[in-house]
Amino acid sequence: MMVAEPGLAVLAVCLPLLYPVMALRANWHRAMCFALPLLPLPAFFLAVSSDSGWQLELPWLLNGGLWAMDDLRRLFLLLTAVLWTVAGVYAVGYLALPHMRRFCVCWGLTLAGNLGLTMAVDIGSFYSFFALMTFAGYGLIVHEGTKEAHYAGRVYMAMAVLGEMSILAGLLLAASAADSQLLTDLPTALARAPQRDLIVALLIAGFGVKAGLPLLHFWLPLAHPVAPTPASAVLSGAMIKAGLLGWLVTLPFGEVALSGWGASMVIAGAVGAIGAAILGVLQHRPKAVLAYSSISQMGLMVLMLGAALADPERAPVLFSVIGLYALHHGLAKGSLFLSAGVSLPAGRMGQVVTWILIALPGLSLAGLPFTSGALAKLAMKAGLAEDSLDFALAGYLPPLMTAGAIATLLLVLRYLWTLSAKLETGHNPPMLLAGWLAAVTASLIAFWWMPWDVAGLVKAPVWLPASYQVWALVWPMLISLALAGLALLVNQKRSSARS
Amino acid sequence: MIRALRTCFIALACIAFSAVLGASIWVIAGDPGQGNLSQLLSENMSRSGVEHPVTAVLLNFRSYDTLLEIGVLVIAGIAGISMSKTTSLEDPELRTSDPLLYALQRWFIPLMLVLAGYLLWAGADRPGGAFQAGAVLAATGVLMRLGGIPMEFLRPGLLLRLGLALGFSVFLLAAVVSVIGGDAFLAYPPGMAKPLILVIESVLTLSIAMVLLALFVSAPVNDAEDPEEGDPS
Amino acid sequence: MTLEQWLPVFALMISLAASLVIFALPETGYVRRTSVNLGAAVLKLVVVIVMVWGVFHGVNYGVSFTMLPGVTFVLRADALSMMFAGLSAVLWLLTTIYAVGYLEDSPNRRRFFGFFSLCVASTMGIALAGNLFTFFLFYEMLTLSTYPLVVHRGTEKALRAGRTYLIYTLTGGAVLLFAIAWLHSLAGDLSFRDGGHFVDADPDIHRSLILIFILLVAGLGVKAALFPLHGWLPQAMVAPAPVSALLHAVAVVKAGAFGIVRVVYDVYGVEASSALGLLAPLSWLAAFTILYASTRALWQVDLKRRLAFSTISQVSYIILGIALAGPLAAVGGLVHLLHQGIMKITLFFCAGNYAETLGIHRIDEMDGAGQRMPGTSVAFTIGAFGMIGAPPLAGFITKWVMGSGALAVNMDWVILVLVGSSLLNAAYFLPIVHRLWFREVKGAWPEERHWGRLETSPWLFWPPLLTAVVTVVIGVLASLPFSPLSWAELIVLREYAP
Amino acid sequence: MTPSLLYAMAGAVLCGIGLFGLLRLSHLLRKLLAFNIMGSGVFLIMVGLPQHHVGPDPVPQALVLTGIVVAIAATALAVVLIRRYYHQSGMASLEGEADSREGGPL
Amino acid sequence: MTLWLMAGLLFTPLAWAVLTLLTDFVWGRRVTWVGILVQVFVSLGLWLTVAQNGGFYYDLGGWGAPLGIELRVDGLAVTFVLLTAAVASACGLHAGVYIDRHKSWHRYFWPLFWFLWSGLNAVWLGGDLFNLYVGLELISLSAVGLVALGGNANALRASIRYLLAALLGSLAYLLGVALIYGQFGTLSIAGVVLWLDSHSASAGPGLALALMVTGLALKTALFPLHRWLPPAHGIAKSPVSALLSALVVKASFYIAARLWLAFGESLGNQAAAQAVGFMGSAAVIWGSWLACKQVQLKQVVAYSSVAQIGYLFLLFPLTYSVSDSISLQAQQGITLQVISHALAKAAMFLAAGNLILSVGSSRVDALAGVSRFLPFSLFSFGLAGVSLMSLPPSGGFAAKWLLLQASLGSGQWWWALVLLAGGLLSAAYLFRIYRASFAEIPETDQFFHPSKSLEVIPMVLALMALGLGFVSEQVLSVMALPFAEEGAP
Repeated sequence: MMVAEPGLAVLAVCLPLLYPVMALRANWHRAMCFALPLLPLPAFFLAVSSDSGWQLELPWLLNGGLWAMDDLRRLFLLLTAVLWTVAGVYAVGYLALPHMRRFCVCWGLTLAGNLGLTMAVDIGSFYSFFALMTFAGYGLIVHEGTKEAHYAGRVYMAMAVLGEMSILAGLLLAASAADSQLLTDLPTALARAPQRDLIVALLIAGFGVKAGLPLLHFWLPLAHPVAPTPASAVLSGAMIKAGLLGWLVTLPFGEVALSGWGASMVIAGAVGAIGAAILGVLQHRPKAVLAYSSISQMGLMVLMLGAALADPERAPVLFSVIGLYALHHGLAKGSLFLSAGVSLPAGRMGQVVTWILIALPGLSLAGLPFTSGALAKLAMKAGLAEDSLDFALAGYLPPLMTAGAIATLLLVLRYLWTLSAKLETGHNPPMLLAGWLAAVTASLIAFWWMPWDVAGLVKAPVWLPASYQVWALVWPMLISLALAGLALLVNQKRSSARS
Repeated sequence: MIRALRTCFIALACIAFSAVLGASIWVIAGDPGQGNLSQLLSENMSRSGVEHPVTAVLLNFRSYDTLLEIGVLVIAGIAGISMSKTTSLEDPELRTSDPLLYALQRWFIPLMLVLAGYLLWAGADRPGGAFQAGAVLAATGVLMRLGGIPMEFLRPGLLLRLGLALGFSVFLLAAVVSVIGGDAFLAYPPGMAKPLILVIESVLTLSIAMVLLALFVSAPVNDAEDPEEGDPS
Repeated sequence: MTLEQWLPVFALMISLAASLVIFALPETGYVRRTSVNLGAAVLKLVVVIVMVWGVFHGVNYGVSFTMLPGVTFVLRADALSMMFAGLSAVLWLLTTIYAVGYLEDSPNRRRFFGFFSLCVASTMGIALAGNLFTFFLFYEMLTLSTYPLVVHRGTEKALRAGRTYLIYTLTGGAVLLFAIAWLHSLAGDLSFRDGGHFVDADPDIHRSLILIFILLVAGLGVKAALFPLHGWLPQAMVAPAPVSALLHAVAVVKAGAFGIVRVVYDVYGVEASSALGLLAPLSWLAAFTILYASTRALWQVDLKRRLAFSTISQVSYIILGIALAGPLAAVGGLVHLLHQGIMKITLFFCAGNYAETLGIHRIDEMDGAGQRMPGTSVAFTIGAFGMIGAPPLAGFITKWVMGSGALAVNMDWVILVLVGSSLLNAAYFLPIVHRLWFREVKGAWPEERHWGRLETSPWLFWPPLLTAVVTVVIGVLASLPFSPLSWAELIVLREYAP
Repeated sequence: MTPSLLYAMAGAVLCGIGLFGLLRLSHLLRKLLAFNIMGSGVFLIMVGLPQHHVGPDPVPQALVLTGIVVAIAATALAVVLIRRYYHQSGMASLEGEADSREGGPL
Repeated sequence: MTLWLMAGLLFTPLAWAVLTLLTDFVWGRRVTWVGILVQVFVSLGLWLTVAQNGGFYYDLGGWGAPLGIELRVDGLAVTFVLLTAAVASACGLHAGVYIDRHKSWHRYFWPLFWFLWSGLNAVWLGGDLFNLYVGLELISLSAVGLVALGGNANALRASIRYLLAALLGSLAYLLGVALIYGQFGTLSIAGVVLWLDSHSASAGPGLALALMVTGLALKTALFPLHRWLPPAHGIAKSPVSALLSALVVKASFYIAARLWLAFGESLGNQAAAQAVGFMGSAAVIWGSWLACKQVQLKQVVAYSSVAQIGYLFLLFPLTYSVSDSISLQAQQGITLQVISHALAKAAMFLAAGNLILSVGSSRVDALAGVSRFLPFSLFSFGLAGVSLMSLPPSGGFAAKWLLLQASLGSGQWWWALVLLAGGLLSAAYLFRIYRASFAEIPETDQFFHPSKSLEVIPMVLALMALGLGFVSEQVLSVMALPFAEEGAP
């Protein structure tokens, strides 16, 4: 199947890229809407079927194009493809008529950018797809056209352009240091580059805007509530991961021990995880809560990234853990976001099932045993085990992880609480329901058959955690449940006092 | 006040001018350059066909100057005539009915005509020639004009213009004749210089008189004119 | 006269003859005039392509005859001249098509198209000039033939703009003439030579060489709209759209930049000019112009004035690239000569379309234009993103190559300038794109005309789309053999290894 | 100090006087007379100087004769012009009109 | 062959003057056409013969130099004869159609026209000082006659002022001639040059040269002495003002240039040369400044003449005590300037006449809408303007280039600044006119359209002025020809 991959790759990128041509005919807008879920399918087959390792040489593209696939990129490609397919199905049911064609055009271009950057190895095409995704994403955010949407869009665009420019500067400096146009050469060259710290700072800041580092995250809580539900699902699930991928492919892991940068990234991750949780709990709109939950989860991943930066030997192991965690978070967060748009069925029994299906991805996020969350948490715990890491803040990692777990569950409970206030009973359009259910099944069931590997961190069979691990997963949940109950009591007292 | 200032300023400038002129004349007088033209002239006098050196220079050696000079005169005449625009010459207030002037005229006019003829003839070897004769002739014309004697030929018509052009064209023809013979412009054929100069002199006298008289007569009377370009009047 | 000598003269004569024929045709001869126009444009394009192919294979075209004692009139086609000639030939064809549609039923079209082809003839002359004297000859002809186009409308504003335009360009021309005459009396008749003439100039004329360089750059800087001399460009925007498209975005402005490139490369030579310490101040001036013009563009309300200020800043990219004295930066500068031309002409075409079809001149009237004219707005968006330097469009290629070129000669501050200017570009282009697509129409369009199926007349609709597609193609396929990038590399290769 | 040199010096003085009259006087006829005085001054110098050097020399005399004829022609034309100008505009000098504010004789 | 040509050149204009004197205007025009043909043919023939075998001396009346009058026929003189043939024939043809044939006094136009032409030829070829004086008088009087031809008060006033200025100039020149004759005893320029080479000159002839140059400057209307030109050239009929501005003014400058090139080295001094140069520069600035302020179209063009004449007098400083190559460059520059200015100025005056005829008023701001309805005559005015502004590729530019080279080469860089400033200032007042004509005020075409032949003549002249830029190499090559036979002293 070697020949097919490059062709499939070009098809995967070109299909969504040429999709906007359909917008030329006014009366094709219904067809455009139904085509949405089909766009990511070639990418999905590419991710699932091909064994990573193929390369596609495009000498005429920009400064000499090169597309390739390795295990890490395959994970991200898989995540992107699955999430966009599911969101596409959901969007078919969700979309209303006004500006339909404009939304579809922006959806197609963003998808093309997202898919392209997972495969691009040369700087030119990587940066092109990244910019395409950023600028087209703007169209998804301001789709509703309300004043708040335009404000969010303006903030998003301002920060995105700043991020783009710092990436451009970073890549320029790195490319001239490496004297080559390929991303693979960058890490080795960066290790020895004279302006290494400047380049690393620029790249971290540039991709940080997309990944929601603290102090660079302002656009996230503004953009998610205003964006249409499928858009915010995709935004939070796949597009934020692009920033993460950007770090992974450019920063010098495994070449030199950047202890300073590693420490700062760990601190940033911690601040992100806990700070976002505190802010998230105070939010009233369910999607805002989820936005903060995404920032806090990204905080955890930044934590792992910092560790990988500080300790070169552990980098390859941590890469696979980060990839696994990103996959798990993407799918869970996607289904949570899609559930925000669901309305409760009439029957009592239906409502209970719906609530369970809404809650499960949230709990999986918090690390409920037998779910992908548990596996991800265990892999992270094993990856960041204290004895295996030798850098300054290694000691603080386990307590940070537990605090992160508690924060996650608190945010999930807050989300459920705000959602219960907002959800009303009604008929769900069939495609919307199908999309949501597909997302939930992907997160809970299909996850186990996806091609990730935990490199021996968690003993087989991976879906059955050992007894001592169960307790390690459950006690942080119990603490957060207690805290939630306490908050519930205080709230009832205050409401009874007031009424 | 300014006028007085300007006056003495101009006066000073003119005095300085003439002083400098005098000084330079004094300096030039001091060291004579040797260019002895007169001696060269006397050698060639024999071939000039005229005894009197001035007439020789005028009508032979530098005859081109004289030709152009007659041209200048004709131009002045033409420009004068173009001004006149009068049809009737008989301007009443110019004519006098004074019997004494009328009687005096009867004596003077023939005398002046004879004098003009003598001057013309004397030019060959004594000071005289076409210009002096023409001037005297013109004077007689003016006298006759003031005396009221009608002179038809002065009306700005073909006759007047013929008169003006006569002298000049004869001189021009004489100049061209030699070219046909292969010699330079204005070179008289050998031996023919004397008669040719005589013919030219006499015809010139007539023309000069005609020009001066026309200039005197054509002083404007009425004010017909054409508008300046562009203004709609 | 062999073919090598005959072709450049023919290329020049085509548009000259076209202008004379157009002047001869009566005002009402529309069809004949349009056919003459288009025929001449196509013929010129063919000739230019043949010459490009010839120059690529090493044929050197050239003709010269002595006009004045001691001065020769030289036409020579080398790689650099073919780039500029190619650009002007291609864009002339498109702009003629556009202009025919734009001036549908306005008066004075004979005068317009006559002087229009005269302008292109002088641009072609500037491209093919073989020495400074011939260059100056066509440089001044360009000034003369653009004045009637700037004052074409005949309104009071147009006449005042024309006056300012003249004051700037004629003074610049006088300064340039003085410099050329002084250089000529100093070093005789200098024909353009790869690597320049003053590599080993003896030290005692250094001072006057520096002075002459400053005067040359000042004279050329007027047309290249360098910082203190840029005042005329925004005012010249009162001209009709095809004029501001081809002339003020491409031909006239590029003539100045092209002149500076010729002076630095083919008269002084890069080593000599950097040895004389001339290039550093030039690069600072260019950088300052880039940032200054972009900031000025921020608060321009009129669309074409904002595009004008953007032109001023973009042209200084070329000069910055040249002044960095590195081969890679030079490639960046030269390739921007083409990229900026194509992108800017797209924007001006779209501005013209909006003005002609919907009667929009100010930016705040552009809300919701995307709905009404999607084709033009897509072209505008591509052009805008190209200007910002968003990959994979042409603008990014320039910024990327120039950035790495600047780093190669370790001039790191250039990255700051590039990033800063991209930010400013984004700041004044993205709001327009936002208004186009994501805002609702405020009331009906002021001066709406219905054209049936297409959003505007076909003459006006296709040129911007075509140039937008070209922007994308020369961006994405930048490494093809005949693409602008590889042609710029060819020029710099021949320049640095004469 | 031969008498001819005296003529030449007198000619120089006449030139000065004529120039003064031409520049200063405003009436046109007076200007014309001043012009004639200056002309005769020039003719005096033209004859006087060569005579001082080599005695009576016919060439300058012929030149003077031609000069006189030219002077007559010019004067006659000027008189006709002045008379016609006087007849039409009623003014006998050039200063009367608006553009005379630039002043000066010419 | 040359004898026939020389005789033809001298004879035809005088003969035609007399012939046209006898006819009325209409017949005069037909006779003039024949005359123009002959004269152009003769001038061209003469130019070609000199181009082939160099210049020569031509003794009039068969007598040698000091006694008789000799004509110096060299490259420069013949070029100017050809120029006169071109411009005068154009003005003659234009006048034939332009001047109203019904007025009886217009019949005298042709004789004056031919006398002017013969005077010009006499001056170009003159080698004898007194002969030049008579030629000058011929030109002045016929020019005054032509200016006064209209006969209204303003025309008379201008012609009187012109006559007085011309006479004063001639008298000053005659005074100079008298002093030179007193000093050297010969009247031919070649003779005086021969004498000066062998002996050192005293102060006296220095004043003579100064007087002659001042007189000629007055007749050429150099800056401080220019006030008579604008009224005369402004009020006269367009073909007449074209002749005056293009040729008459150049004749006196030509004599001054000849004298300066012959005697300048020995009699003149640096201070005088620089003074004349500064007066020229002042003329350029002052003339252009006033031209910008004029309301009447023809006054603008007249003051532009005052300015352009300023350039010519840059010859004096640029040829005084400079190396031969630079002096030759300066002479070539000035020759081109004279030729291109003559052609361009004649074209501009004729075109201005046409514009005034069709617009109906001679004011500049009445030209609104001309560019739309009268494109052809405005275009010829524009092309002439290009040459006046000395923008490439016109002849004016070639002249300015040579003058720039000469001034920079001889180290007198300040003249270069004057040249550049002059170019800009001329652009200022010319574009003021174009600006007026581009205004789009009158929608309808209420202009009078004169006959086509009127508009073709200025266009031809303007194109010749433009084309001069390309052929200046060949034109100048005639000038530098060796002088065939040395004239007698």
